[in-house]
Amino acid sequence: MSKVLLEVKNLKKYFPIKAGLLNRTVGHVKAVDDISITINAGETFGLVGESGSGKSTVGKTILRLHDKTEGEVKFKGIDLYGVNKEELRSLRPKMQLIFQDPYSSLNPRVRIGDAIGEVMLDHGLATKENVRDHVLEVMELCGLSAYQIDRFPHEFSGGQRQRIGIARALALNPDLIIADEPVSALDVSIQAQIINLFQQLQKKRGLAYLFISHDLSVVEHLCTRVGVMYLGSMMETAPRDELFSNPLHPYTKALMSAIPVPVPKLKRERIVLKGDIPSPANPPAGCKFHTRCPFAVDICKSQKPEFRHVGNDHYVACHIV
Amino acid sequence: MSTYLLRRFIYMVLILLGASMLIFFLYALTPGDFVSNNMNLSAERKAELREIYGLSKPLLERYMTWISHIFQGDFGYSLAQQKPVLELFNDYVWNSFLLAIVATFFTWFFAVVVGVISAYKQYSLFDTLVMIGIFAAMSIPSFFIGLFFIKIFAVDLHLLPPGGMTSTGSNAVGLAYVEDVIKHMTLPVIIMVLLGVGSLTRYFRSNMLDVIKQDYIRTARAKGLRERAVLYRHALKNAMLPAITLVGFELPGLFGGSIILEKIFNWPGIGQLYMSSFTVRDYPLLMGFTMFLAILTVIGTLISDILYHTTDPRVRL
Amino acid sequence: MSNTTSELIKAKKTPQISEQRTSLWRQAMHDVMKNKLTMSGLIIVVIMLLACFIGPLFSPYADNKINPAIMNMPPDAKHWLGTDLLGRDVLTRFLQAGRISLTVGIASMILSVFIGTLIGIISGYYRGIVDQIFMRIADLLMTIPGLPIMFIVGALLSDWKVPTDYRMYMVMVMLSIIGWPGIARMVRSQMLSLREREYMQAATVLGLRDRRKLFNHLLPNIVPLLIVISTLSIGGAILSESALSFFGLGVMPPTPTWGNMIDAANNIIDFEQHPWLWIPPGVAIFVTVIAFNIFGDGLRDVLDPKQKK
Amino acid sequence: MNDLIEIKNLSTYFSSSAGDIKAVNDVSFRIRKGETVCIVGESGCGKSITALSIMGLVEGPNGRVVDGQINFDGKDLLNISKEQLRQVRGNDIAMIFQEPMSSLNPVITIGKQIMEPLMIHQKMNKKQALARAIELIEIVGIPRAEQIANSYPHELSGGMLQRIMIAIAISCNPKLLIADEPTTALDVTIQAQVLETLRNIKETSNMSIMLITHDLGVVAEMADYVIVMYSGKIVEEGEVEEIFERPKHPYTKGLLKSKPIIGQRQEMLYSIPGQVPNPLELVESCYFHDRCGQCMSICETHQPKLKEMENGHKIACWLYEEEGQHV
Amino acid sequence: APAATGTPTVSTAAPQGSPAPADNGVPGIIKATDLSKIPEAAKKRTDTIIVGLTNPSGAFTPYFQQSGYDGNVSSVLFTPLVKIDKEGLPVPGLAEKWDVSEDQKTYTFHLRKDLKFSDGSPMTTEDVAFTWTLLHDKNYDGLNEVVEAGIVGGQAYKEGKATSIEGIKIIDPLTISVTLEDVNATALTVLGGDILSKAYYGKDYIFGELDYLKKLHEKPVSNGPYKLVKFVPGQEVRFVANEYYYAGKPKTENFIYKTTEGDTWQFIETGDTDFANFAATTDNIEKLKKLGFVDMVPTTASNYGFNKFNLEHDQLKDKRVRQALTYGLNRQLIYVDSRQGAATVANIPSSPILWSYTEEGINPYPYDPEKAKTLLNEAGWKVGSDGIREKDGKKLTIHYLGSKSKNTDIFIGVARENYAEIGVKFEPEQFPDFNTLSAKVDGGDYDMASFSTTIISDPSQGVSRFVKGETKGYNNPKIDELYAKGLATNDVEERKKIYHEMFQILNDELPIMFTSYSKSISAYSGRIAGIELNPLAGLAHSLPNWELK
Ligand SMILES: Nc1ncnc2c1ncn2[C@@H]1O[C@H](COP(=O)(O)OP(=O)(O)OP(=O)(O)O)[C@@H](O)[C@H]1O
Ligand SMILES: Nc1ncnc2c1ncn2[C@@H]1O[C@H](COP(=O)(O)OP(=O)(O)OP(=O)(O)O)[C@@H](O)[C@H]1O
Ligand SMILES: [Mg+2]
Ligand SMILES: [Mg+2]
Repeated sequence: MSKVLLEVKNLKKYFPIKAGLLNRTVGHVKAVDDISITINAGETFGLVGESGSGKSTVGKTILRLHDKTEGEVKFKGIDLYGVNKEELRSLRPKMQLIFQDPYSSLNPRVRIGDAIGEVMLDHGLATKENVRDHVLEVMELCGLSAYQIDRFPHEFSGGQRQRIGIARALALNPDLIIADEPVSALDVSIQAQIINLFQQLQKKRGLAYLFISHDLSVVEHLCTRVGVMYLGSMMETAPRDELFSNPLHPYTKALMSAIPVPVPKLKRERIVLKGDIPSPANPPAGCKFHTRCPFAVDICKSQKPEFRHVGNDHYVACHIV
Repeated sequence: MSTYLLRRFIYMVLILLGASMLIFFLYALTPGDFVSNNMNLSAERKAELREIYGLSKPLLERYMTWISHIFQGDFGYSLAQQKPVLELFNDYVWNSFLLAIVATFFTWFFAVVVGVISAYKQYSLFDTLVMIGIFAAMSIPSFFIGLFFIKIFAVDLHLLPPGGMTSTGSNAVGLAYVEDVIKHMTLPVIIMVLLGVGSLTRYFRSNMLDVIKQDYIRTARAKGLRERAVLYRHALKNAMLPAITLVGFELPGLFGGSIILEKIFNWPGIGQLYMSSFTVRDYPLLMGFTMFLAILTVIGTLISDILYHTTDPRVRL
Repeated sequence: MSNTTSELIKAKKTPQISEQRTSLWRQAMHDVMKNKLTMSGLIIVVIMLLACFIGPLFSPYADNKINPAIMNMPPDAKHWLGTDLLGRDVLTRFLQAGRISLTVGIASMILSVFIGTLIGIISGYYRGIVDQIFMRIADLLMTIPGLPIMFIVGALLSDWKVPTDYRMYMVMVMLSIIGWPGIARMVRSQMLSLREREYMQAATVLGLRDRRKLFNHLLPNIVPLLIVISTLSIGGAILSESALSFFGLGVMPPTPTWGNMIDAANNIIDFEQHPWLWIPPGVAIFVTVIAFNIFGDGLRDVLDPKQKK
Repeated sequence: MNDLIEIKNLSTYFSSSAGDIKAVNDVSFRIRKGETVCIVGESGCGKSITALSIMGLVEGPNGRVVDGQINFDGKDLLNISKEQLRQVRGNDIAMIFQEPMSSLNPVITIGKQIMEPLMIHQKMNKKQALARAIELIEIVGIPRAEQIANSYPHELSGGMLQRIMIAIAISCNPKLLIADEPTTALDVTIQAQVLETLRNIKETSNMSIMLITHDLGVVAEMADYVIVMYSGKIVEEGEVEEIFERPKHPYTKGLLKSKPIIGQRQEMLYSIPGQVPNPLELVESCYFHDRCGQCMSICETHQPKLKEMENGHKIACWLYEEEGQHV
Repeated sequence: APAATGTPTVSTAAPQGSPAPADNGVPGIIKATDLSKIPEAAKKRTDTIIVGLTNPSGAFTPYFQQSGYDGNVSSVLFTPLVKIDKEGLPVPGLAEKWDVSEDQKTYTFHLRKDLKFSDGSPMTTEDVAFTWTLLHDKNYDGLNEVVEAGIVGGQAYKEGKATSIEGIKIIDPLTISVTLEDVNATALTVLGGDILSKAYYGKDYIFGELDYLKKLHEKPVSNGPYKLVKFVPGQEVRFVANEYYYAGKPKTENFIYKTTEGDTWQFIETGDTDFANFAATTDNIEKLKKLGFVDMVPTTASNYGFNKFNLEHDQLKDKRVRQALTYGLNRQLIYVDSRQGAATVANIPSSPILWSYTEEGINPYPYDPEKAKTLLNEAGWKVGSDGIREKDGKKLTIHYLGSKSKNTDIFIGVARENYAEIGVKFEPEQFPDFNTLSAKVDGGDYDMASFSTTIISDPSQGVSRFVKGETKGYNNPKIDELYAKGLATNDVEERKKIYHEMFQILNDELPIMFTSYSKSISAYSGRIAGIELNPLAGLAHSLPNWELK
């Protein structure tokens, strides 16, 4: 089961910064700056990083919701940027996206049964006659009740809406789901429900996930491989157990130590980073992390570290490792 | 920055060029011309006059002469008024401007005050009354309310003059003159304010409603600020911001005159002149004036943009 | 034990498979009923419509029949609102006028909302050059004072031999020419913001067809805006028609409209001596515009998702 | 007694067309001097409204405090004049909100916003206030203070803004600082910074903190005392170790179990089934009963009272009713 | 009289400055009943009279005006060589007397002695010659008819072939003669117009270049009863009495034209103006009576209203159809009753106040639908199934054009009913302004259109439109002949006969439908004495004698 499903190579996405009376481009936000990811079928790749590090942009650029600036995205061997609109549309069912915000990703004026059903109709996965049955089927799979089929999104709670989003994606029988922080808007008690659902579905359907999160503990629970992003660049990737037992990059270490642990009065040795995340429009030269890195040395300020393999399928971009 | 301005300028010129064509050809399409106005003229004399006025030349040629003159700042010579168009503007526009600027000032003033209070007291009796009042003001035909006011305040009560801008034959100067003009403009200004204040109040009210729901208003209260400071220091500033851009859009209105009200109140403004020129098809004046407004509109848009980019710290360059 | 299954069990306990489709509209209507002000607006509108469309049927005075014997009579038992300078029954004319004014208001609203919406949607959805062209046209139209445009349209339609009985339609056309740019802009900006909504991105990811995106996702979301614009612009159109009458560009006499009735009384003599000529249309315009505005305002509140939980 | 503030039977309702929402339903607790009290609970359980009720900031026309007492400094905050309350706000009790980005006025400079409470409550003049504002910016750990004072909120990052909010809040040396989810909108590394700032300030000034959060990790790190709320009511409270080591209420237990912890991976996460009840459809019962694995018949018909048990641990659950009676 | 431009049939305000004495059965002056009611504002003015006038443009040089309202201003500033009395007959103005040669082609004018312009400079025949010559400039774009009078050598001058006009001869500083190509009965009044100072207006004159005059329009050097003090655009024109006026300085020191728009009730009521004209409706008269402080003089305007037929349309070529349309229309209701008597029905192209008016042998075309039906039947128009008459498969439709006014509203209201009764389909169309209407008429796209003439001071002006194809589709050699005859003599009695004959023909043939003579009522403050109204000459006629009591 190690068939490559998604292959992202050297992906870059720069957003122009417009300003002034004429909306002139005055610079670029390097939201994604040279990222490579490989996901095998049935695998879960966790992408962590702080706000603004470009996680969502990676997801959206893979799905061609934005145009890329550079790089290559191959899904099942097909270059997604090499196909035309209609071909892309026909590829879409196999790769789906689940959004962070369950409130804004559902159209408030479309009944959920219709929302789930229309995608099947548009891709010829159901006919007008049997679409309702199909919808009920996926709803059931996602833990939604049949009697809710004709309700509007506002009649659901956040957790239920996230289920609807998942059901809508599942209705297309995808191979890959890109989940963009699907649980961070939810309460703890509901988070667990959704995470469990993700796991169950993976078992049943053999799905692969690109699971985007800023919460390392969730990623540890769910993913087989993890990548850590900072300011648009990948800092470290490794298989889960490797990463959590042996984090190499100072940023990864800081992230891990910053997570508050629900054990009172536990005196941990903690790395509190100084300063703020720099703007991606104007990232520091050299290693992007050097401005906050407690271990930074001179070379970090001038030279960009290479993304190296350090054994055990563990890659890291740091001069001092 | 200078390339910005250059591009912006080019864009303005293009829009104006488009507007000039539209204006010219619209008027060219309008049935009748200055000469056809006079029934007593024989056909030959009409042809002769058309020749003198250049009305017989091909459309395109006429347009080219007209626009090239405009570029040189020459808006032409009014046929009916026998005066250069710009001179006429100078005679009339300022009167319209006076009326408009005063009315606009009061309109904004009342709109802000009433809008703020009624937003603050949303759903209160005051708010409901304001809403009804606003709609009421919005639903009266202006010519009618004009007549009504003249009848009541000028003819019956003798409180205010029935029309005009100064007392006829008056030689008043200085303060007495100002007083005279103020008296004469009171009624038209009241009506203009009445007609305009409604939509603006609604606008401010809804801006204000949005703003007072914002978190930073709660923060201001949590700091222990007085309610008045919260409203006028913290809320109003934010509520005004989107309105600031409207200022630019008011520009053409300030100089455009009000056809109906000027007519009813005998106000010596450009709107009246425009109307009377229209009926005799005094094209140089009509096109010149319309072009003048188009230029003001474009400048107004520019001002709006600049204001938008300078008043709100969030969008500053 | 996962909760998914436990919920499933609960679902099975529920007997009915599909409950009645709750309609957004029914909900909106329900909310409208509860708002007294909005409701009174609606009631007035309905009464106006009924009176004007059905009322004249009960009038004993035939359509615009002149009667030299009773010119300029004040209201009495036979003519409740008096007669005008040709001895026509003012009440009958007033109701017929309402029919025309309301029709003009509603129809020109529909027309301008239709054009404005169409152009707004096309501009906002496809953007690019189409958008540029439409918006520049709108800019231009907004740059140029409406009056010459109206004169020209009036003259052109006359040249094209549009029968004079259809002058009413001409007024509608003129009003919509003036009205659409504003509406198109509003719709366009709404479209632009809708485009960026996450659920539209979701629709793209789901690979929905363009047509479905447009008709099932975008349009329903601008409907509330359109309703508000519509009710507000009906009032505006009725007023504009009266302003057009002031310039003689309105509906042609003897066909009465509130606008031209009030305009006919636009002089001090009628004002002082024949108030029955102008009070009814004046009050009617006033009340109708208020009613439509209040109703539209209320509808906006009702349809605003922010107002709901 | 070293109680700083005592809240007794506080109830705050919102009226809606469908009926009253009991956002805060008969809640009582106290905060001692120098103590950090954490309130946890799911979204909508009434944490913020509790805080706003204390500040007198529950917004009309729908919301109102219907009952209770808030004793602070010998006064009942619910029974003093608006003007007196205003004197307390920002001076004796200060508050920080969840969204730093929207909690600061976008068109007023940072410096002015910090100066405002100083000028109102401390009667400082402009110059003094500005000097103090710059000092405060440094205290909360932001460099280039003078420059920051002249900038607008949008020019600062979320973490900095939240620290500015803290600076505003502590400007008048309040006795109580209410922090409503001060780090929820922030990244973990920034959260660590902000929490550290809070801790430092507390150590130096001995103020009490009422910290609202739904992150149990933050609670464990910051709290001396924990209050767990559910559907507008307190279901459990106690010293922080008590709550984390010996949680009693099924809901608290569930919360603690459902959060994945690094290094303690399970095959499946524990999850509390169902969802919070609709605040409009509450009936006399334990509000948690339909999500509770140990639900008894009494739970469906009667509401448990908050009862004190050993170690000052209080709990509202029928499971412990008998135990409680023994004490 | 001002060279007023064509005006639509009726305007709410009666034409400015054209009141006429009481006649025609209307009682004469109605005196004010209670002078104590004079508004305070008016009482305060002791040496100033204010009259309302629609906004003049500031072009106050006679002959160079485009707007009739400027004419009203210049008529106060300038006095013509020859004035016109109330019946349209010439009386001396600045010219003391004049002689006409045997062949009636040469006119010799004798100026009064010691005439002075307002700047004190003397006025001589040089000025007269200059004025006539100036009007022959090739670039003259004004509306005057001097050129049409046909002065010998005029055309040559205009074409640049001569440096002066042969027919104009200065005999001495007080005497000047002018010779015409043909006899022309109107020439005396046309030539006897206002005179411009050569020293002032002719200083920079070069043939073909008139632009310099434009700068002088607002600073006239004049010779009438009043001098210009100040023109405030859009507000007022102020005059002061001219001490050089030949008849002596006018009795009231100041005179002001106040700019007013249309109906001026409010200004009369508040005392802001002293004089105004209203349509002579009973409502208006009642209201004026109630005011109590105004004297009222009813007048009939010296013009006539008419409905132009499109004679190029087949159905209207038939005289019987035109007659039927006239019989079939209740003109009494439209023009008299519904206007509360503010007009009378017209049947010939001459106002009742002119010497040429007659009712002898004139068919009054009373409202008679039966007669109309008979005529239509005779003409072959038979009632079709839908009640509309048709002939050769064509329906009898009248496409009517009118300009926006209350009176057009009335017309349409009545005509629609009247014509339906006689089986004619009536399709009215209304236009926002006169210009659109006349453009439409020029285009020939109509059957019937409402107009009214400008002020007619000589009967020839009333009939000129029927001559030599001026009215498209109408050609009657008899009329052409009579017209020429009418102009070829200066004998009033003879002319009367000629015109009566013409009127009878036109009344029968109806190339246009005569509709109405409008009546107005002039109202002025009861404390002004000396007012004598002449509808043909405007206020200026008696203005020097106006006196405030
Ligand atoms: N459409 C866009 N236009 C311009 N800039 C954008 C756009 N989308 C994202 N960015 C910028 O790109 C950077 C990366 O954004 P992205 O949303 O990918 O971050 P993220 O890691 O998903 O953050 P978060 O955790 O807050 O969701 C940010 O600085 C953001 O401002
Ligand atoms: N303005 C309001 N109008 C009506 N109901 C309100 C209002 N504000 C709050 N509520 C209700 O009061 C209850 C408690 O809200 P509160 O904001 O205190 O929750 P919270 O615990 O702070 O949640 P969160 O973690 O989401 O901030 C909720 O059910 C909410 O729906
Ligand atoms: Mg993101
Ligand atoms: Mg909260």
